[in-house]
Amino acid sequence: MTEGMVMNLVRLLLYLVGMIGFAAFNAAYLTLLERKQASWMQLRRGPTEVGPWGLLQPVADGVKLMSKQLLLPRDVDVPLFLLGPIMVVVPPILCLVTIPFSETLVARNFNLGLLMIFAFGAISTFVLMLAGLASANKFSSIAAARIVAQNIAYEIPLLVIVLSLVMSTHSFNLHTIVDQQAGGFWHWNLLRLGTNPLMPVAFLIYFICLLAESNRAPFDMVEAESELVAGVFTEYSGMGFGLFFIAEYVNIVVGCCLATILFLGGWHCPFGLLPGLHWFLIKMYALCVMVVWVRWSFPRTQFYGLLNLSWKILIPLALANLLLTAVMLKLF
Amino acid sequence: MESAMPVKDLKASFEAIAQRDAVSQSLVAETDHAAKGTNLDVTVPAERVGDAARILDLAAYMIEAITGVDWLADKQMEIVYDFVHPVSGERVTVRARVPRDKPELPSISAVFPGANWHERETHDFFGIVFEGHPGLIPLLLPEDATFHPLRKDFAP
Amino acid sequence: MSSDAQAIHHESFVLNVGPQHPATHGVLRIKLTMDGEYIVDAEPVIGYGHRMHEKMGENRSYAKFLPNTGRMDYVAALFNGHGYVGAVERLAGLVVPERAEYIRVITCELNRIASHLLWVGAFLVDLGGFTPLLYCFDDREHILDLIESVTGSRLTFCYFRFGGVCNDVDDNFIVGARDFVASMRSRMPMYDAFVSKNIIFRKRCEGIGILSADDCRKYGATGPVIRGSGVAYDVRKMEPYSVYSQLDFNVPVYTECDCMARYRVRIDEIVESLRIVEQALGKLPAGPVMADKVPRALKPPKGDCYFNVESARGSFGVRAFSDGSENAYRLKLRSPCFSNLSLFQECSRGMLLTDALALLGSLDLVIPDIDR
Amino acid sequence: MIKYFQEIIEGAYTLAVGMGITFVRMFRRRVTLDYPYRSLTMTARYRGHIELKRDEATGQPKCVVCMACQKACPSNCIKLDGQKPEGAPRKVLTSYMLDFTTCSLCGLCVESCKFDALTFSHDYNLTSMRKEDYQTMDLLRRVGGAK
Amino acid sequence: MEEGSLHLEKQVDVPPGLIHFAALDNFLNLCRANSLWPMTFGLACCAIEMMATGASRFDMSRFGCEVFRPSPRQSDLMIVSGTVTWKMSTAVVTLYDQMPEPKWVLAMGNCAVAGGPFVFPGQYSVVPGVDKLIPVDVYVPGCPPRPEALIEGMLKLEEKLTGRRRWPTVEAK
Amino acid sequence: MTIDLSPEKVYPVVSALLFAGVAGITLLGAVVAASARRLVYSVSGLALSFVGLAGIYLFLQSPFLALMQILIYIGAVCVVIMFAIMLADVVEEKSARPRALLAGIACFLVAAMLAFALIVLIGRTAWMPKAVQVNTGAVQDIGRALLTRFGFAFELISVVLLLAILGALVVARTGRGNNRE
Amino acid sequence: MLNFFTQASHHLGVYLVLGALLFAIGFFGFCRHRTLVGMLVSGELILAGASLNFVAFGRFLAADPVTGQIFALFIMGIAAAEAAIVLSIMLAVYRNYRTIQTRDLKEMEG
Repeated sequence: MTEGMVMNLVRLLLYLVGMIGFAAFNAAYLTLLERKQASWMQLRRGPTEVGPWGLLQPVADGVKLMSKQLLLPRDVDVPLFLLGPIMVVVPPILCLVTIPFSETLVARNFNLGLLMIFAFGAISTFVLMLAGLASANKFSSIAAARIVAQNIAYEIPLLVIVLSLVMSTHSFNLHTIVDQQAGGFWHWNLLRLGTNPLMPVAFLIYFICLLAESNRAPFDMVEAESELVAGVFTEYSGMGFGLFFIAEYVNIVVGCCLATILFLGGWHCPFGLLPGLHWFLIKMYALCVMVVWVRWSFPRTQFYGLLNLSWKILIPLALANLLLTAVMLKLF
Repeated sequence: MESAMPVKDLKASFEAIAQRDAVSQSLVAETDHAAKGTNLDVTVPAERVGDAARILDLAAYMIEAITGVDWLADKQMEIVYDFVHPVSGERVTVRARVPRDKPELPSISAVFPGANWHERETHDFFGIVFEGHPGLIPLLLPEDATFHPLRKDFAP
Repeated sequence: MSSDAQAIHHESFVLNVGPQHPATHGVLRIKLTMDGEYIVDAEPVIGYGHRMHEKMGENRSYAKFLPNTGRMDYVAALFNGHGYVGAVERLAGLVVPERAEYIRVITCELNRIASHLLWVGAFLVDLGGFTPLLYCFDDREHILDLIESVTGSRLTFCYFRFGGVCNDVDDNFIVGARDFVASMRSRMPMYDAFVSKNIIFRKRCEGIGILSADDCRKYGATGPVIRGSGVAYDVRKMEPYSVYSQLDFNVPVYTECDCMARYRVRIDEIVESLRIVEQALGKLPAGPVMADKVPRALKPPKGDCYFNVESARGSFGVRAFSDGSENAYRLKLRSPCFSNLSLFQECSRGMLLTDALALLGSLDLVIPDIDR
Repeated sequence: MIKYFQEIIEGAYTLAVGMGITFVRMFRRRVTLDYPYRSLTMTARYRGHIELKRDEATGQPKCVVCMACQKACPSNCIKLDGQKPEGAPRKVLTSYMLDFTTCSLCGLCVESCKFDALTFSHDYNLTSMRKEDYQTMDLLRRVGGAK
Repeated sequence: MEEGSLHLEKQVDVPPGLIHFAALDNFLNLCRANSLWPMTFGLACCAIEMMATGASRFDMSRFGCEVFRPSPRQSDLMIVSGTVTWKMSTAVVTLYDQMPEPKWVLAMGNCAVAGGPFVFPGQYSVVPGVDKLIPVDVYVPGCPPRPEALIEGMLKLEEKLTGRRRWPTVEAK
Repeated sequence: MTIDLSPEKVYPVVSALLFAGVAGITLLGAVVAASARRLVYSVSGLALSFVGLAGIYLFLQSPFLALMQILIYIGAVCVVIMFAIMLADVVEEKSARPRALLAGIACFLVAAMLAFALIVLIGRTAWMPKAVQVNTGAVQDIGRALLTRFGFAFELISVVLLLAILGALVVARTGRGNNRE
Repeated sequence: MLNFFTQASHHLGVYLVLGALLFAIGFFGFCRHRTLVGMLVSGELILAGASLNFVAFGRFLAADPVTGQIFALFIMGIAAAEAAIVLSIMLAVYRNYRTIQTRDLKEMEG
């Protein structure tokens, strides 16, 4: 056993633990953030009684969910029903592997990191659908059908936007993409109007697609409470439901990380000063706050309106953006 | 929506129904709205409620309610239909009586689809059978209910 | 392809919404037959909240039925009380002092605002927006505080008595009501910007859930539902009861027949109700709040009569039959929600599930009012 | 085409306005009443369950056992009893049981009382793990009257 | 023995050998008590007050119990808010059965406690108290109870779970 | 006996284990896909098999291909198949009749023979010597090749995809149109 | 043995055998499944076997390893197109005939 080997193993283990811990911590405390922020918007206090400022609320929720009975309803397809929550939580956590939180803090700087995130993101659609089907509940099945239509519809503009970014950055490597944005916020992709004057629009489209892909309100067809009871999750109890919950929030985190990397200059300070991990986290959590803010401000879109939004507005705009990027690249 | 047919004309139409019957059970009376809450109070034979409803439908009246009353002492049941004109606000009350041991009369749900539920409810409470009703199953009571709680001789 | 193969109908499935479902606001059950996301047939199954009000009206004295009126349409409980005492007063020929009538109007209109506010919030929850509900509840709490200071309860008021009201209002109430009118007026632009103008909300309401005026007529749908379909039917104008004939207000009417029209009618009605409250407060005469000679055991003469009021949900009517005894011989309670819901089955055919639930929400249903 | 973009921009604007409204409210004063720490004072007319009034002079309940409240109650939730001791001018209340679980808080009993002997309590936060606590509420004991 | 006390019995009946799990049990109960997710389940008048309790003025969320779950599978607490009729009773029992253990029931309002004003001799529709159908843990009387009373009911349930009350008691004013 | 745990010894074993794992997953998924009676399992097996295949592609030094495999096959193809199953509302195939069982055995035999023959063939064939590789097969190279040497095929594929989408739309649309009222 | 095991991923033959097995399993499924969807799934397996072969050849034998990958990409494109078309046909068939069982599609023959 050589020393390098041990170091490697330890490093691997640390990253694994760190990743899962990061995911779990974020999932837990984003729920608290969500509840708190929603409360503030609604002129109330939110969780305050469980721990100081309600900080122990996620702990209580988590422990409670874990200690709840796991019900297996009669008609469900047991193997798929049980696999669903596990499979849905693994891909987004794996996505975290390739995300560079700072110059040095990255588990695996993978050359095709960007692609990997989207590939893994595609798995969760499939699994959510499987879980909905396995529940043998009509509400779940309708929700599953909606998920597919929704995720396919929003994957297209998302990929097209990312494609236009890849065109202008020449790389799938997240580290490289961030490196190109060093030195002040005017170098961020968001504001690089020289390469593409539609960049802010592209960011907006990306953000909308992020909401839709992580099934957040106003696009939360997975869990359209007032229509489909709890959508795909209707039959899940205890930690089965908890894992879906975690997956949803980790998805948001991954999406926000990616937005930070692609558009907001990753770990770079907006003023071109010292870079650092905290800048990345500030930007990322600011985006998370945005996500929550949007959720509690609007009613849910109508399902067909949601598809229309994608096919009639986002996809044409994204394609126009792609075309413009190509033209700009050729010209300048 | 058409404007209201004056109460006078309506009265004439109802009197025409009344005259068609050999034994005139019909009674048409204009009433004081302030005292009775209705402008025209019409009593028709049970089998004529359909005609009455058609007259009111043609005059663009709106169905407001259908009520049953169990007159135990008279061995009769009374069915009261309330109509209101949505533009003029005039009210017409149509009454019909059926014998208590054979409470049957035609349904007006073909004329006023809204009567469907009111008739089901009246059937629930009084056991009055509306002939020609598409589905006279309990509405407010449990699906398998066989009792009629608002009959005066109801005892659970 | 052979013709008989095409004749086979598309397979549909049955979806049971309720009796406990977030969209049904209580214990309504809707048996939906669906073709994909389209509704083939939606059959409401009601009666899960049947509380025998009409039976209770027969087996107890007139006065003892009063608490029940607060529990039919509990969101706008005062209107039921108004309808019931109105019917009995008409039957017994009681004259109500003017001050009492004004107090009835003021409290009822405040109740209407509270009810519409609750509806706006609940409707938005149906559409998936939660925050407006809490803003509405915030405003609604002010009304409830006001009414509680007079009636002593927050929801199921038992305030009106035959021949008047049981408590007089005091100056605090009048000042509070004026303050509320002012503050509510200032809140309306916020609702307009936050809810009415919101593009998602508009997309979900405009052109959705069309109910023609004729449908409303044939089904007896009243209140904001028929007024959203272009018919200015309002009991307060058609058959002015209480002191409404002395007050100046408009009946908001929209001709679009969709959910948005019904929403706008209700929002405009809040504004009109504020006007009514303001006027009534200004005109509030001095004097007693109870008629002098109301016998303790009321025994109206034989006969029957009908009395209806414009409740927050439409025309609430009471047909009371008296046989000269202490108890009503028969008490028919005509609830607006009952008729409003009855048109759902026909009008939701061919709609998308989401739209049908928006339509259901826009009818403003209070289930125990339907089930009685 | 212009309409298409106009709609997008207008829609986005309304959404921005909506977000602005929620954003502003994030920093407004909370309307929450912290219930177990701070609580409302009930209004004078608040209707809790009924309570017997005490005659301040004698310390005894004012009730004269006229039974009016029992008769007026729509849901028969009041059961009271009294007896006339030797030499007393009027009946003395011996028991006053309230079945609060069927009460509808209508206030007819209080109105029916000609002797101002009944009032509403301001107990607005009753809870219990036992149903019996409210099925048989001994109002006489609550008021501290003689048994 | 009343059905309602079934749960109490279950808690008391700890085998002596397992007594050292008591600390864990206490911890679990503490967590459960602070994360009572109610089911979106309104029956009648009290449901409006339940909504008001969740709204800004009274704000149940402070105790972590504002997460109204539409599906019984994810809820811990069933707030029976309103009149239960016989027609509804099967649905209530089904919903209760669909909830995963451990679960609690809070009867809100006189109707849920004992049928309220709707029980009279000869009535044919109303269940005289939801405890006839399912075990009830906390009773909150009132018609309807004020939102404070519902919060108080939640605190009572927490008291039942953890054995102590963390909050000051409020005297009515 | 001491176990040599130097990286040079351990890495190949780990990588071989991984390889065996992904190959196993591939074959397992394929078997499930081919033999499951319920279509939902069948598609799930297919998805599993494709995950394994993506792993094999990684071993073949084609990470781009591996990710595209997941993105396209699981994210699109499997999802669409599953969607169709759901829309068509078919969860189970009809229970196998004796004849079907017989046919199944026959199928199995034929398939096994086929596999055997192919494997024998693979074993017998003398493959060409390994050529000197002109590049590493990185994404950049793929892109360059795709737009230069294989430009025509690339365009052709685009046209095929476009036609497929249009065709699918037309077919599915008429199917719907016939049946709505 | 261990040597072969550790070197397995560097042998062309191993990949070819895997491809062949995939192909055979796909073939088996194709014959056995009685529904259009089942057959489509098996067809995808056969295609997967084929593309595995392409990539393996490209990696081990070709001068330009890109070629094999591009072929696999093309197969993916074709497979996606095929899936779309087959499924839309399947849906149309299902809507008109209420079945996706191949046996029941006799009508098409005449």
